Amino acid sequence: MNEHVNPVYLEDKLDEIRADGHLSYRSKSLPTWCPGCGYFSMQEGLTIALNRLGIAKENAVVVSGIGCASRFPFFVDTYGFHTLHGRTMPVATGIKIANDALSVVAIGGDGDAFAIGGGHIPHAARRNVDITYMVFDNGIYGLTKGQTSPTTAQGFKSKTTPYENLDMPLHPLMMLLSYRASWIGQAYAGRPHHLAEMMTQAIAHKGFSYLHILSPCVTFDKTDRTYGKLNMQVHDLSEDHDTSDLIAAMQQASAAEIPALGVYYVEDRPTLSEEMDEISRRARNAPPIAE
Amino acid sequence: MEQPRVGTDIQFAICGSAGDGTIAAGDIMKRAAALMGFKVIAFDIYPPEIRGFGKCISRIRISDAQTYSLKRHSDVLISLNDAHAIPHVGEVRDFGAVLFEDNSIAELPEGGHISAHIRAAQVPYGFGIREISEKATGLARSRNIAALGYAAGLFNMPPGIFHQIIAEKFAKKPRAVTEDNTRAFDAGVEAAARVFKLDDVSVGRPLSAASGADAVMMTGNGAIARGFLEAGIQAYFGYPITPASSIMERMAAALPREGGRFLQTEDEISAIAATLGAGYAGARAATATSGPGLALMTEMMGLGVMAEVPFVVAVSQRGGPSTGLPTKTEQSDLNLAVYGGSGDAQRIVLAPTNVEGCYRCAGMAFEIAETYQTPVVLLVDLYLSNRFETVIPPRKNIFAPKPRKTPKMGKGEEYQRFRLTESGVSPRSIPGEAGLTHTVTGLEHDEIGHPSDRLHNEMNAKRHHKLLPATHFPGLTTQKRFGDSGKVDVGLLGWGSTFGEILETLYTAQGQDIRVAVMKVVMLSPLPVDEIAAFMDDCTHVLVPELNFEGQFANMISGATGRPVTRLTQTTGAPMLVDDILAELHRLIDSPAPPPTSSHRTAEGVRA
Amino acid sequence: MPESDSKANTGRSGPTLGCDDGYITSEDPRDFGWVKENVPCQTACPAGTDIPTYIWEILQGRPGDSYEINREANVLPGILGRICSRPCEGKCRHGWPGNGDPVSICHLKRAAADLKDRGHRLNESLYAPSGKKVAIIGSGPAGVAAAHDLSLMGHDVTVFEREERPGGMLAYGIPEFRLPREILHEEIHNALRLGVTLKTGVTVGNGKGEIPLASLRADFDAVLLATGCMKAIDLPLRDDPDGHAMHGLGQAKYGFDFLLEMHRGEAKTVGKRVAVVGAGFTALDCARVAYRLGAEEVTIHLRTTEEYIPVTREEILEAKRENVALLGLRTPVALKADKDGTIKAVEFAQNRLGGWRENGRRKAIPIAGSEFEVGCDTLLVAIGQRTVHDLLDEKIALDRWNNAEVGDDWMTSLEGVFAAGDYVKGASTVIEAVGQGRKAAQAMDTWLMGKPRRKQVVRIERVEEPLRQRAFDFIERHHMPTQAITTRVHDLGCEVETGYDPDLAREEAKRCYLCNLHYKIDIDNCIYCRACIDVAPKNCIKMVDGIKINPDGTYGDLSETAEWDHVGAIWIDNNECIRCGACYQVCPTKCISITRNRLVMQEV
Amino acid sequence: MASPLHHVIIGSGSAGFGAAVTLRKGDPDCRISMMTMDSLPFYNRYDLPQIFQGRSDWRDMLAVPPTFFDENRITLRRHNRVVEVDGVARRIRLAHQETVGFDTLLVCSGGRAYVPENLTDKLPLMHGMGSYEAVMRLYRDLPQGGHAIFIGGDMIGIDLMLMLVKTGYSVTLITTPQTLWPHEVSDEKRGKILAALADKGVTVVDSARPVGIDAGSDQGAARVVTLEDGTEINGDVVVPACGLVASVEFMLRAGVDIERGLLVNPELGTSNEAIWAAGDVCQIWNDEDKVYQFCHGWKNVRIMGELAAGNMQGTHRDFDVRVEDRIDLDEAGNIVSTFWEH
Repeated sequence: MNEHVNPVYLEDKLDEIRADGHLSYRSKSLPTWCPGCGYFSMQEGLTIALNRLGIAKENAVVVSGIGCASRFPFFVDTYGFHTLHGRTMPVATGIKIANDALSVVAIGGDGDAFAIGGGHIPHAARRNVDITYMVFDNGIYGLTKGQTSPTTAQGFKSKTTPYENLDMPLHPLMMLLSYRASWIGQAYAGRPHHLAEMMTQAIAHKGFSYLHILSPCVTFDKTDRTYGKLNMQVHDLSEDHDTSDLIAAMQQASAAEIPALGVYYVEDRPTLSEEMDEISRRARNAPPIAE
Repeated sequence: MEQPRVGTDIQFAICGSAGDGTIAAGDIMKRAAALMGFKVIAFDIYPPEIRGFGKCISRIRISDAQTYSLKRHSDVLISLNDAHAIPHVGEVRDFGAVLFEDNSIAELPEGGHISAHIRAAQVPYGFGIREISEKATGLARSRNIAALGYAAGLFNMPPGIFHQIIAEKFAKKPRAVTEDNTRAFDAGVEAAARVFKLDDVSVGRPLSAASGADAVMMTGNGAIARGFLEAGIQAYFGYPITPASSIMERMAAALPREGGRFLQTEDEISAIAATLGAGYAGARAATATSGPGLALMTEMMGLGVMAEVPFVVAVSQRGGPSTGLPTKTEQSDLNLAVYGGSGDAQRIVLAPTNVEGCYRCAGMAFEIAETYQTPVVLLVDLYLSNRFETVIPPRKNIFAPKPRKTPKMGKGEEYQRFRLTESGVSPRSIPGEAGLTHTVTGLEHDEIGHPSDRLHNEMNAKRHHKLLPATHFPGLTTQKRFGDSGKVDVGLLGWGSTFGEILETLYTAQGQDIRVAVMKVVMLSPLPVDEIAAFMDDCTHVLVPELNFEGQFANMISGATGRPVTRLTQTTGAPMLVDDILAELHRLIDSPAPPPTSSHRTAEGVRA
Repeated sequence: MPESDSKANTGRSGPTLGCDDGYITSEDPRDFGWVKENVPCQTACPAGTDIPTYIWEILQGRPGDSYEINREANVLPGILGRICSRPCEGKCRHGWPGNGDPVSICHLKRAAADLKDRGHRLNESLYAPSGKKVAIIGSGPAGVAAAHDLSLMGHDVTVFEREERPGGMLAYGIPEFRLPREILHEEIHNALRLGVTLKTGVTVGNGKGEIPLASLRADFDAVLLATGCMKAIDLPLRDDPDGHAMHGLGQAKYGFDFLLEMHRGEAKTVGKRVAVVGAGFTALDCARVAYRLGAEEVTIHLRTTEEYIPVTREEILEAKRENVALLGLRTPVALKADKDGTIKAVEFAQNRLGGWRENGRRKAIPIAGSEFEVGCDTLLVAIGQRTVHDLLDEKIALDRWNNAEVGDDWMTSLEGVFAAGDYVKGASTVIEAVGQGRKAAQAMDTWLMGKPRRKQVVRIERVEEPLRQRAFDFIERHHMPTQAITTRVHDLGCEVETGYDPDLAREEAKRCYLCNLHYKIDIDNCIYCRACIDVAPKNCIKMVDGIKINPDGTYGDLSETAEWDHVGAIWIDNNECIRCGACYQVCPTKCISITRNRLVMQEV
Repeated sequence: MASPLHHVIIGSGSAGFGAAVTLRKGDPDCRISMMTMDSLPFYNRYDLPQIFQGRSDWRDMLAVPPTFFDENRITLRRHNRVVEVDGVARRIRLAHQETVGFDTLLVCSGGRAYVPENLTDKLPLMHGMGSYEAVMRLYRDLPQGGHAIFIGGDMIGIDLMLMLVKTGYSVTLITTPQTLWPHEVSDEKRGKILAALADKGVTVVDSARPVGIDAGSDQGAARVVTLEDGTEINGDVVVPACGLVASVEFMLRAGVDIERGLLVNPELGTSNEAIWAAGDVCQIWNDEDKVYQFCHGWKNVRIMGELAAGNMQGTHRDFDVRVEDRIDLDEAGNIVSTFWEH
């Protein structure tokens, strides 16, 4: 309570921020998201994460599909690729395989990822491509002005569900856990500090990392996934959760309506690039196959 | 200087930033005008960002006689955001009015205020839009409605009608929203009452006896949805895409009420697949999309042609290629709609030219599809999809489905789903009809439907020939000639939304004693070639204006008739301007003989 | 006296309302600077009145508490609420370009006094007796204010007054139609109630029957000279720099003496045409008195023009409504008398406006050869007053304006002899005098006790929610209701301004921006989403990359940027901020907080 | 200099318009911006009484066609209220928060009707005559053959009164010290002129000053004016005609000398060399009588505008303040005033 009372001295604060340097990862142009949109938090988080990891701007590529979230690349000063609706994964895979030195971050909204793009995710996860996929989940189609998405809650009313959405929403964490993505975590736009930390870990991970980020759509969802509600519901994973235990992770993921924030599962296994190297090695050691 | 027409013919332009409520204000204005009994044509332009900072502009032309397009010059400009409105000051005619905020709160750079750009001949009305809203409601949110009220007050439009529309518009929101906006509106009216009116803009009484109550304000998309519903559509599958989403939203709201089925699928591919499945099972089924979605759907279009399944796909074109210009209009998906897909996959393509046409074509589409057992594409564009017009629908439903005839079989006769008949149309049965079971496939097949390449040539001929009579389908206008009869200096061939401007061009040109005729072509596949050729015989020059770069329709025409045409193409994302068509018309008249080969000009070229 | 920083105070309803008990105090120059910058009215008030807080109390329907907060800075709220020169209103944020008219701060001060309960109890927290004795010469605003504070701090105070009634200029300078005498009596009495001995009709000086200063110095531990400026400044004329011409000239008088004698009870008359020379409140009072005494044509002659004279617009308008004319750009250069030595005309020189004087007024430069005459039957000259020192038996150091010279400790060149009010500053305003009285008292206490007992700090209180609505900003300034012209005429006793009723007071109070509310963004939790900017009513929330720091350590202007990679913070420009609270409501991460930052006195 | 000079003119009356035209003639490249609170392009105020002869469409009232401004590249900015002028930074600030820089500034904001202080609170009950809209309102609110009450009767008002009586309305004039403003005449001549007005059919009330105005009842007169002596006069409209006071509020922070109006030297320059003034807003130094004096009158105002513009561009011509100031009766008994010349 008293942190509200303690005076903040602007110039000290600004020095601190400038010294820290993450501002340089931002583009010059202001994001065009609705004022209040949770995605601003992701934007802030990613710049902080890249800065913390010391990844040079030119070595980072941000790939996205179609949707509000997918406008992201325009607002960071890294390499970016705004591809087609739902086709993010294959493009990102291609870039990574072409140059292992790049840090590839794929970004999409819940529609881009789990509706039209749903078919691509399992394969990117299965192959353990060394990329990071961040899904900004606001449970709504923002860019087409407010229709339901695969993660929209049951009972939600939208322009396309005027009599309430009766479909059961997807459970991205459970899906990704069952796809065996090798790093799986969840964060929330309303917790900027934690979000930045999770992004840092996800990008640092070797292999396919999936970060699910809960975000309100301040324009088209005034009732369900609002800051007010989420602030009440979000909670942290228990300290003693074992991130190597897939079943425990699934139990945690399915424990509450809004699953806890934190790292669910971490696994160390060869990436697609490493497998390809392995195939090359075997090929070199194998005797030539007769015509 | 453009003088206002006799009677009422006023065009309002409301311009603001996304989030200013520009479109909403325009919507209330157009609905009120329609309810007053005026003919209305309206068109909104808005940016893809939801509430980013892009430009929104809503143009509403209200008149007591039917008009066919927007005017180049607006009579009134209402600025809700100067940065966006300043470029549009020029479109206001002399002694027209410019309404703007004269009490802005943000620091403006020199020249950042619209008052620096208003010509002396235009009439400025500066007032505290934000202040009116805040005083009336405590919030700035109702600026748009306050400005609307001011305009209504200035041009004495009856507030009562606006109150009614506002109440309807916000009926689903909490009561306070309606009350606030009504207060803001009245405050605007009151503010206008205190000013001295100097412009010569005046809203008279509508001439048309038709009371506003019979007239329905519809967008092209709304008309398509209404046509579908009156035709008894039973199943709809869709995937959101600008500018077709509003058809889907209408279906989502209305179809379940009619006992039909609505589903938002995960993508266009599954949307059309489900539609095809339902069509195969005998339901009247449809989907709607735009160019990018249609591109995904072509594989299923092919299957629909191959398996001779009736269903309807409405396509609202936007700027392309690829993701292109999602919120700008264009007519560049003609080739895709007519030819898209693998193999020789001819289908029926209907392109209405105004909102009334959307309503009629959509209403008849299922019957046509069922008659010829083929997919039907309804090809419109953003300009037509989103533009509002007043339509007076017939009192009794003329599109209701006729009872289906089950094929009659003789003793021991084997049912052949794809029997080669004279008309090319085979007896079609649907699951559930006894004794008529069969299999359809995407593979080439024989008359029974078994995979076989033996009859590929015959089957191709059948699938093409069965469609030709459609150009004279009873009750459907597939083409129509307007203007001077007999020989003319210039004939214009038009399709889709652009035909509105072409018709306005005709009326302007007739005032300049040039011999002109125009023909609208509604059925683009199969093409009514004979009528088109006969029309071209009468024309010294044939001019084909359309909103794509290559002149896709012109190609089709000269391809089908083997005669030269002059192309007038433009891809600015905006409708073609009557003045541009007129300019090209005059250029042609001045040039002696028809050019030996077909020339190619862009509207820009004409302007340069 | 100012509230001391102890929980005891949070108990009483009052300035801490609207926030919980959580607060801190700061002595950082940037926090003092914030209050100085952001509460312009308080900064402009010589007595440092905590204006936003007392107006907030009126809005809360607690005129009594409001009166007390006033009294902490100024023991005479009911009086100042009527006749204050209102330096605060000139600085009020509501009056800044684009914001409309200033809040009627002064009228609200009066409202607090008028509307408090009949049985209102004063709130005085007394110090233990110090055993020290203090003599104060003069019972004008400075003397009274000092006497009150000193007695509060436990000293034994005696006030010596030459006239029969206390109050100085308040009682003998300001006419009753502006300041009813029962108000004057009540508040001076309240100020002196805490055991102050008041000796009226006693003159300090060297004459016979008068008490010499030396004996006071012997009998008291400290003496305060607060005798003000009790002598009119002579009218300098072309061939007569010392203005002898005035003396012995019939129907020509100094306004100061005219009013003094009138209030001593002498019957006064004026001729048909009255000319007043001067530009201050005294000049206007003379004119308006003359009007009431039946003059038919009253004219005030100004050196500059009415835009530049140090009186409130209301006073000028009321005077005009009473048919008083103001004529500008003229300096009297000679007086014309008829044979029997009565004034018959004044000769003026035409002026042109020159540059600015340091006090923010304009210079007037006479134009050679532009003289002209204006006829009159009575001449009243009110071009200012000066101090007189003949009461002193020991010389004290004087400054170049011939006023007593005092150090930072308010002590004159004589050990233990202090001075305050007009006697130090030269003719000034009542609120200035009150302010000085208090400061001098503070200094004297420190000197008497050998150490400062209290210091000023910034108290930063948590405020739970915005206390205002945007709608308040559209309320028009409420003008002071006044008596009809007809009822004023020929009645010197009839108070012109009739005061706000409770509803009017509360409506006017709503207009106050409550500038002491500090809106700030916790940058660590800000996600730069601009939701706040989206709802801002003015250009008050800015994307910044820096801020100017003034030499004194306080903050200057924000440096704004629209380049995303330079936006170090989104920050509320408290100088643009009108405290409407819109941003607070929409912030997704709730990183906007509100505090009430006030200057308070604290025990050392 | 690289970029063309920017001349900003505040006010679009005959002084401002005359200045703009002169400036354009003198420099084909310069930028010219006119800031006005008015909603019309330039028209001559002295034509306004003709509205009562049916010349009521504002387009007929214009002195030049609107295209004139486009052709001469004069940016006419209407509904613009200047709230502050910074003479040092050479910037003006408009009510809508826009800041506009200038190289030279010409203030022609003219004057607004003066209303005696004791009637200020009655403003809502009065009809102005200062702009086209104002006179149109008067035209609208005054019933055919109705009764107009003029307070003061300055020369602008008298012009209108004569038009009213000529076109069949009845007019009452209640005199004040400002009657015949801006002329200052002997009591004897004053009497003559008032008599002449009476001959023309104006009812002249020269007894007591007006102290009140009230809205009458629906049945009776629309306005009731009360005089000091208690007499009441009924009419349909009340028009204040007590001369003009210079509109200078927005100049108070500009750091230039102001008395009643902007103080200017004979070249019409103020105490800031970048700022000039012309027309009813300025007081010009009269070196003979050693006073700053106003020079009202349509002709003077126009000449001042042109002259100031010339001087802004470097000519050094003085405005001769010894302008003829005469009001008289011709043999036909008509009032002739130098104020009306144009």
